[in-house]
Amino acid sequence: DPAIIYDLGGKFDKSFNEAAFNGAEKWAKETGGTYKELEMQSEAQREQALRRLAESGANPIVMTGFAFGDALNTVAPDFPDTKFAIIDMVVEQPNVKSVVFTEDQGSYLVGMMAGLASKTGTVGFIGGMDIPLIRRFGCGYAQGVIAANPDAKIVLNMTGTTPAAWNDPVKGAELAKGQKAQGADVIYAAAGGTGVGVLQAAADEGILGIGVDSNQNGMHPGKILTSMMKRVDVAVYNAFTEGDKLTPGINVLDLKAGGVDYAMDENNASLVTPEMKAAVDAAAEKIKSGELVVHDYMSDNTCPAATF
Amino acid sequence: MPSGANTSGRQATAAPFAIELKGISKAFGPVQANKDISIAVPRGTIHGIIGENGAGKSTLMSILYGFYRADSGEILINGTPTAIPDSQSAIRAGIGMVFQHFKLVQNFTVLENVILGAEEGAMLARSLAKARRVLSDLSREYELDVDPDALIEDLSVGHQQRVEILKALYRQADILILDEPTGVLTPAEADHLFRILSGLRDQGKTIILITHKLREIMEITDHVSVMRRGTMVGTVKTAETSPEELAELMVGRKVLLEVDKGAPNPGKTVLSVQDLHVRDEHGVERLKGISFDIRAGEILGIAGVAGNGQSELLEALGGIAAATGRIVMNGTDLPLTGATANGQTRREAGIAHVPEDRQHLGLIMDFEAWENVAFGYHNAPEYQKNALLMDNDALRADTAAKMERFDVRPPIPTLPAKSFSGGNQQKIVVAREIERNPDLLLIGQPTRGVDIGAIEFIHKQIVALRDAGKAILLVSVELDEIMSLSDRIAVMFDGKLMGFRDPETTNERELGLLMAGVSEGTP
Amino acid sequence: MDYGTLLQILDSTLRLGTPLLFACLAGLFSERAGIFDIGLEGKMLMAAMCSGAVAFLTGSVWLGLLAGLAGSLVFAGLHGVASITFRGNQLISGVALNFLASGITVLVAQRLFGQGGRTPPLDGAARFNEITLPFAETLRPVPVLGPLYADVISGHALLVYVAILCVPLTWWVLYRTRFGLRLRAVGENPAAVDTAGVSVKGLRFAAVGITGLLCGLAGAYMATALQAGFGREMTAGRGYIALAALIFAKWRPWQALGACMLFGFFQALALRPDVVTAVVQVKIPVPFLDALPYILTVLVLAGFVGKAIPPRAGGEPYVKER
Amino acid sequence: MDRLPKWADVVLVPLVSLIFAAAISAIVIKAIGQSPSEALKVMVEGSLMSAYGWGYTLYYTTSFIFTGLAVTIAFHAGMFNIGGEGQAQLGGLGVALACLLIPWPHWSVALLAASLSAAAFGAVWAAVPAYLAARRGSHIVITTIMFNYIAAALIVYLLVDVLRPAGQMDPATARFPKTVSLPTLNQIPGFDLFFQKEVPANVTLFIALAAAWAVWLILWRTRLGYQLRAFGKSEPAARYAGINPAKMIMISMTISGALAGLMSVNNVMGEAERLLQNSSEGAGFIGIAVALMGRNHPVGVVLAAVLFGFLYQGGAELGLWTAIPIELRIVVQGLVILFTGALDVMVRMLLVWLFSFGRKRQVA
Ligand SMILES: Nc1ncnc2c1ncn2[C@@H]1O[C@H](COP(=O)(O)OP(=O)(O)OP(=O)(O)O)[C@@H](O)[C@H]1O
Ligand SMILES: Nc1ncnc2c1ncn2[C@@H]1O[C@H](COP(=O)(O)OP(=O)(O)OP(=O)(O)O)[C@@H](O)[C@H]1O
Ligand SMILES: [Mg+2]
Ligand SMILES: [Mg+2]
Repeated sequence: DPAIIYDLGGKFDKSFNEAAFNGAEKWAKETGGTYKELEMQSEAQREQALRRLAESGANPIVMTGFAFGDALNTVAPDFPDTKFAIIDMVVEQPNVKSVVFTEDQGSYLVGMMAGLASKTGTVGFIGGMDIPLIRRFGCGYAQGVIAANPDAKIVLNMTGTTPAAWNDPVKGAELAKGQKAQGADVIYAAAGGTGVGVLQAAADEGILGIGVDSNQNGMHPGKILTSMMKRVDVAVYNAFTEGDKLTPGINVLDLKAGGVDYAMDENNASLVTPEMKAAVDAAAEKIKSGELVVHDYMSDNTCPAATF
Repeated sequence: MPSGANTSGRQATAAPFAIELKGISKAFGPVQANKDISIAVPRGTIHGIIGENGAGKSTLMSILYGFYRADSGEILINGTPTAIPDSQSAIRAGIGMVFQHFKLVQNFTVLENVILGAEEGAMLARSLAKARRVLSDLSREYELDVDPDALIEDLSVGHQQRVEILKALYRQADILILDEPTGVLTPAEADHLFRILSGLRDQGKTIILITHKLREIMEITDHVSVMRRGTMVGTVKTAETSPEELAELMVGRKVLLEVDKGAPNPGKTVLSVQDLHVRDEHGVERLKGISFDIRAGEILGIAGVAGNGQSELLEALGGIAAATGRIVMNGTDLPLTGATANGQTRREAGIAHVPEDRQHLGLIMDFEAWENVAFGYHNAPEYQKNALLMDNDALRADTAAKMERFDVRPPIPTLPAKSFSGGNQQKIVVAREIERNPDLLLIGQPTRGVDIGAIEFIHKQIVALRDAGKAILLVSVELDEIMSLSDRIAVMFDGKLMGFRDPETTNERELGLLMAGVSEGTP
Repeated sequence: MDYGTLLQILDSTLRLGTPLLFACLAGLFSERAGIFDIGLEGKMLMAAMCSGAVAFLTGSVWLGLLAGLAGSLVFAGLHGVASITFRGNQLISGVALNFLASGITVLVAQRLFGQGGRTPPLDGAARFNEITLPFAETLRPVPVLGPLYADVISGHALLVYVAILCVPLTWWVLYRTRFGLRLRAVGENPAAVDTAGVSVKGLRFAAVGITGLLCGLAGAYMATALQAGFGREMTAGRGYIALAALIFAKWRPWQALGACMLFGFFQALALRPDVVTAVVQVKIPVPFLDALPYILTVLVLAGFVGKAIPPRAGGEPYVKER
Repeated sequence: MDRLPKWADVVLVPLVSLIFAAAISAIVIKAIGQSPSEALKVMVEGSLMSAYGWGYTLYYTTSFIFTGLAVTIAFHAGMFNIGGEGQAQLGGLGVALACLLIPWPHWSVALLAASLSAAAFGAVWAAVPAYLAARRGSHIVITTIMFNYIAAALIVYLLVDVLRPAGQMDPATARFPKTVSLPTLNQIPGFDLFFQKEVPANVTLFIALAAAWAVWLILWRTRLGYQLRAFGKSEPAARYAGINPAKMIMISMTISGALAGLMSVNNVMGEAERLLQNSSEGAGFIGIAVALMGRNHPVGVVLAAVLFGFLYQGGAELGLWTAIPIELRIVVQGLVILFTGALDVMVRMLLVWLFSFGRKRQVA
C-alpha cells in the first residue's frame, strides 16, 4: 500500500496538508485502494515515522513538506526497495522523487488580483515560517501586485521562524488586524494552519483574504478574493497512481503543467469582475508562454518587488 | 450590653451544672486518650484540670468543643443533653475555647479576627461596625483593651490572647475553655489574665482552665479535676486540697523531684559569651546583648518564660541562627555569621546540642534510628568506610550499643524515629549528643513530654557529664528542673539576662519576679 | 511608532490580556484560599475544547460557554478532591491535570470532528462577535481620545468587558463580603476558620469552584472569541503566565489587572517585531520577544521586583492538629 | 490512619495506582469509540513482541531513566524539578556543540565529551533556578517551568540564527560527522543476535543504567546523599545538623539538571544525530511520572522507565495503525501522575481498608 505522512499542521489544516489528503482520498475513491497515513506530532519523530512506515512495507511513501528532507536523506538509503516522494524539497537519492511547485507564478496571479481589488492601494502578505520557500510566495505576490498597481504598498509579515509558525492562528489573526490597521484591505496568507486565523480575522474585519494551497474560497464565502492553488493533491494522486514504479528525480509542477493556479468558484464570483479575470488570465498566458518571467526568490535570494 | 443580656437569657433554664460530661471515651488507634471520663462543672465557677503530658486533657476539651467526636459518652450543657458534632454546634451551645496555639489570622485586624465566622449577613460593613461597638463595651467591662484596628502580627502574645478571649465573648460564650493559657505569659500577664477570668466568673460565666502549674490552680480555681493516663482520677474543691496532694494524684505516687547530685567542682572557663545579639527573620531583635561564662564541671541553668530569647540563645550557640557579639569556646572565637557559622563547625569545636524541639530539629522522623544517630555527626571519621562511602554497618552497630546503654525501647536500630514514643525519641537524641563526650552540652527542655522514669534517667546523665568535667547549658521552662539541676541559675527576660542566682540561696518567688522582668536592683 | 500603531498594539494587548486576566483571577481565588493551582492551563484548555465543540455542534455560543464552564469545573473538582479531600500534593495534582487536559482535549475533539484534534471553525452565533460601544464612530474624530475609544476600548468581544468587570467584582467579594473574609482567612490560617466553626473544606471547594468558573471563561474566550474554534494546545502556556502575573500582583485584584495587561502587552509586542525594531533601532530576535514574559516572571519570582509573600497556608493541606 | 506493611507500600501502591490509570484509560478509549483490548494488543505487539519494537521501547526507556532520575534526586532533597524538559534541551545543545565543534577521532571519546558537555549544560540550566531558590527564595516549580519556556526560545534562536547551516530551511544544526555516530544495539556484539535491524536504542542505555546505580549509591551510601535526604525531609533539622540548605539546593538541582541534560546524549547524539527544535519531546515531563511511579528509587525508576518506554512506543504504534490519537499516552501519563502523586492517600486508604477487611475476615 502507499502511505502518506503529513507535516505538523495536520491533515485538516485547510491548506497544504489538506490538499495532500484530498489527493490521497481521490486516489482511494477512484481505485478502491487503501493507504496508510500518519500525522507528525513533533520535529523529532520524523525519522521514526519514515522508518516505521518503510519497515511495514508501505510503498511508495509520500511526505508533505521540506522538513522531511533531512530525515529522508538518511532513511532512503536504508530502504533501497522502497520508493519515496517528497513535496517542496529536493532530495537527491536514487529512490526519491522530489516534487516542487512554482509558487512564485501562482502567487503572481493572486497578487495581480489583489492589486486590482484593493481600494486603499495597500495589500498584505502573511507568511508562515520565515524560510526561502515562503519568501518565494511573497516575492511572486509582490510582483503581481506591482504589475496591477505600480503605486501599491505591500505590507509583509512572517509568523515565526519555527514550524510552530504553520499552526498559530491567534498570531495570524493579530498580524492580519495589524495589517488592516496599516491600511491593507486584501491579505494573502501563505501560512498553513495559521492562515485560518488570518482569513478569519480578515472576514471579521470586513476586508478580503486570499487563501493558499487548497481552494479556500468556501471558508468565508464572499470574503475570500481567491486562493492560490498549489496542486499538492495532484502530486500525491500521481505518486499514489504510479505506485511502486514511482519515477525518481525532480518533478517541477509549474503553471503550465497545472501545478499552480488561482481559484474561481461561486464563492468569489461576485468579488472578481470580468475585467480583473481577463487581466489575470492574460498574464497567466504570458507566463505559460515564457513571455513573462516571474522572478523566483529562491534563485538568488533577492526580490525585485519587496524586501523581507 | 449583648453578652449580659444573653447570659440572663440562658440562666432562665437554670440547672445546677453548666457542663456535665458523662462517661466520655476516646481512642486514637491503640492509644486510649480518654477512658470513661465524667465531670460536672457548676455554673459561675472556675474549674481547673491538671495532668501530666499526654494525660488526655486537650483531647477531652477538643471533644467538648466539637473538634473530635467521642467514641462513647454524653455531654450535657445546662442540663440538656447536647450533641456537639462540630465547632459550630459548640459555639451555638455557648462554648468558647482559647487554644494553647492561638487560632488567629496574623495579617487580619483584631476586628476582622473577632467577626470571622460570626458575621452579621453577607456584607462585612455591618458586622465590622457592630463588632467595634461590642468590643469597646467588652473591653471596658473586663479590662480587655486592645486596639480593634491593630494587625494581630503587631500584637504581643498577651494581647493576642485577649483577642482570643474577645472572640469567644463576642460569640456570647457562657462557657470558656482555656488550654494552658499561661505557658506563654509572664507572671504579670498571667496575673492580668486571672483578673480577667475572675471578672468573667463574677458575671456568671463558667470557665475551664487547663494548666500544669499548681500555683495557678490554687490561686484561681474553685474546683480542680486531675487526669492521669486518660482517666479521671478525681475532682476536689480547691479550698480543701494542697499542691502536694494534687501532685500525688497527678502522677500516682509521692513526688520527690530531687536530683541526687554532689557539689560542683568548676574548672577553667569553657564557654564565654559576650554581648550576643540575635535578630529573627523579620528583623526583630530577640537577644539583646547577653554575656555569661560557663566553666568546666558546671551546669548553668537558664530560667524564663518561653519566648524570651532562650531558643534564640541555643540556636546562636548551636550555629543555627546568625548572631553578633562574641562566642569564645575554649579560648577561640567561633564564627557567628556566614557559611562557617553552622552546626558542623560547632560540633568540631566540642559543642553538642540537644534541641528544644526534638521532633522538628533533633530528629528526622522518617529516618531510621541509626540514621538519626549519625545526624549532625555524619562527617565523623568512625562512620566512614572510605573517602566516598559511609559505613552504615558500623553505624547500626554503634546505634544498637547506644540504645542498649540508654535503655531505648524497643532497641531496634532500623525502626523509624516516628515509631518511638516521645520519651524514647528524646533518649535517642540525648544518647547521640552525650556520647560524643562534648566539652559543652547545650540542652533545651530535656524532659519535655517525658515520663518520670525517663526524666530521672536523663537528669542522671546530665549530672554524670558535669561530674566528668564538662560544661552544660541547661534551658528549661520548668523551674523545678532548673532549681534541682543547676549549679548556677540565670534568668532570661525579653532577650536579656536579668541576673544570676545560686540555687542554694534563691527561691521560686525571687526567680518568678526576675522572669517577669522585675530586677530588684541587680544589674 | 505612530499613534495608530500604538493603538493597534494596545487593542491587541487587551485581546491577549483577557484570557490571562480571567486565569489570573481564577488563580487568585484558589490561592487566596490556600490551594495552589498550577493546573489553570489544563482547565483553560478543557474549557476551550468543550466550548468550541458545543458551540459548533449547537451553533450557540452561549451553550458553548456553558459547556466550557462545565468542562473546567470538572477539572477544578478533581483538583479539589485530590488536594482538599485526599490532602494530596497540590503541585503534583496540578501538573497531572495539565497533562490529562492536554491529551484528553485532543482525543475528544478528534473523536467528534476527526480534524486532527481541532474543532471546525466557528462563525456567526457560534462565536462571541465584536461589540461596538455606543458613539464609537461619532467620537472617532475627537483628537487622541476618539481613536483610543473607537479602536482600543470599543470593538471587543463581550467577554473582554466581562473580564475587566471581574476585577472590581473580585476586589469587592474579597474585601467587602463575608465570603471574602473567610476565604482570605482560610488561606492564611485554616485552623482559625475551623475553630470559628466554618468548614475549611467547604470554603476551599467554593474557592476551587470559582477558579473553575473563571478558567472556564478564559478557555471559552480563547475558543469562541479570540479564535474561531479550538486547536490543540491552544492555550500555549497562558495558564503559567497568569500564575506569574498573580505572583507579580502579589495576589491582589487590581494589581492582577495591571500585571496581566503588561504580559498581554509583551505578547502583543512579540507579534510585531517590526515595530519593536523600529522603536529600539536594533533588531531584537523574535524568540527573545517570545521569552520576555517568562524572563520577566523569573525576575519577579526572584524578588527583583519586590518580594511577593504568598498566602501563608498556601500549598499545605489542612490537617486538624491537636 | 493504620499503616501498611512495607512491601504493600512499595509494590502494591504503585501497582494499584497503575491499575486505576489503566482502567480510566480504557474507559477513555471506549468513550472515543475504540476498543481498549485492540489498543492494548497493538501497543504490546508494536513495542514488546519484536526485537524492532524493543529497540524503540528501550530507546525511550533510556531517555526516561535519565529524566526520572533527575526528578528523583531533586525530590529527595525536597525540590520538585519540573524543568527537566528545558535542562534536557540545553543538554542537547551541549551535545551538538561538542559533536560539531571538535573533530573527534572515535565515537567513544566523542561520547565522553558529549556526555560531559550535556551534563554541564543541563546542570547550568538547573543551577540558575536553584540559585534563585536558595538565595532569593523563588519558587522552584514556577521558575523551572519558566526556564523550560526560556530554553525553548533560546534553542529556537540558536537554531534559526546561529547554528543553522546556510541554505537549510528547517531549524536544526548540521548533521554530526559520521565518526561520532553511536553504536546502536544492533551494532553491539552479543546484542546483534537479538537486534538484527537498525534500532534507535544505543549504548547510552548502559550509561543510563550506570547513572541509576550511581544515583542509588549517592543517595543511600554517601554523606552527600545522607545530607540531601535529611535536608529534603526537614530543612530546620538540617540546619540544626549543620547541613547548609543553600548548598543542598544547589547540589541536588545541579545533579538533577546534569541527569536531565544527559538524556540528550541518547536522542540527539544516538538517534537524530543533529540538534532539532524540541528534541526532548516531553521526556523531561515524563520523568515526573516515572519518578512518582518508581517511588523515587532508582530501581523503581528503571522499571517505570521501561513501562513508559512501552507506553511511548506503544502509543506511537497506536497513532500509526489505529484511529486512536497518539495523545492517549499523554492522558495515561497524566493519570499515572495523578494517582501516584496526588491521590496516593486515596489509594493507600483503599488498601488499608482492604487489609483491615481481610484481617477481620481472618478473625471471624
Ligand atoms: N490526633 C491524635 N491522633 C493520635 N493520638 C492522639 C491524637 N491526639 C492526642 N493523641 C494521644 O492521646 C493522648 C492524650 O493527648 P492530649 O493531647 O489530650 O494530652 P494532654 O493531656 O493535653 O497533654 P499536654 O499536657 O502535653 O498538652 C496522647 O497519648 C496523645 O499521643
Ligand atoms: N506512629 C507510630 N508508629 C508505630 N508505632 C508507634 C507510633 N507511635 C507510637 N508507637 C508505639 O506505641 C507505643 C506507645 O507510644 P506513646 O507515645 O503513647 O508512648 P508513651 O506511653 O507516651 O511513652 P513515653 O512516656 O516514652 O512518651 C510506643 O512503644 C511506640 O513504639
Ligand atoms: Mg494538651
Ligand atoms: Mg508520650
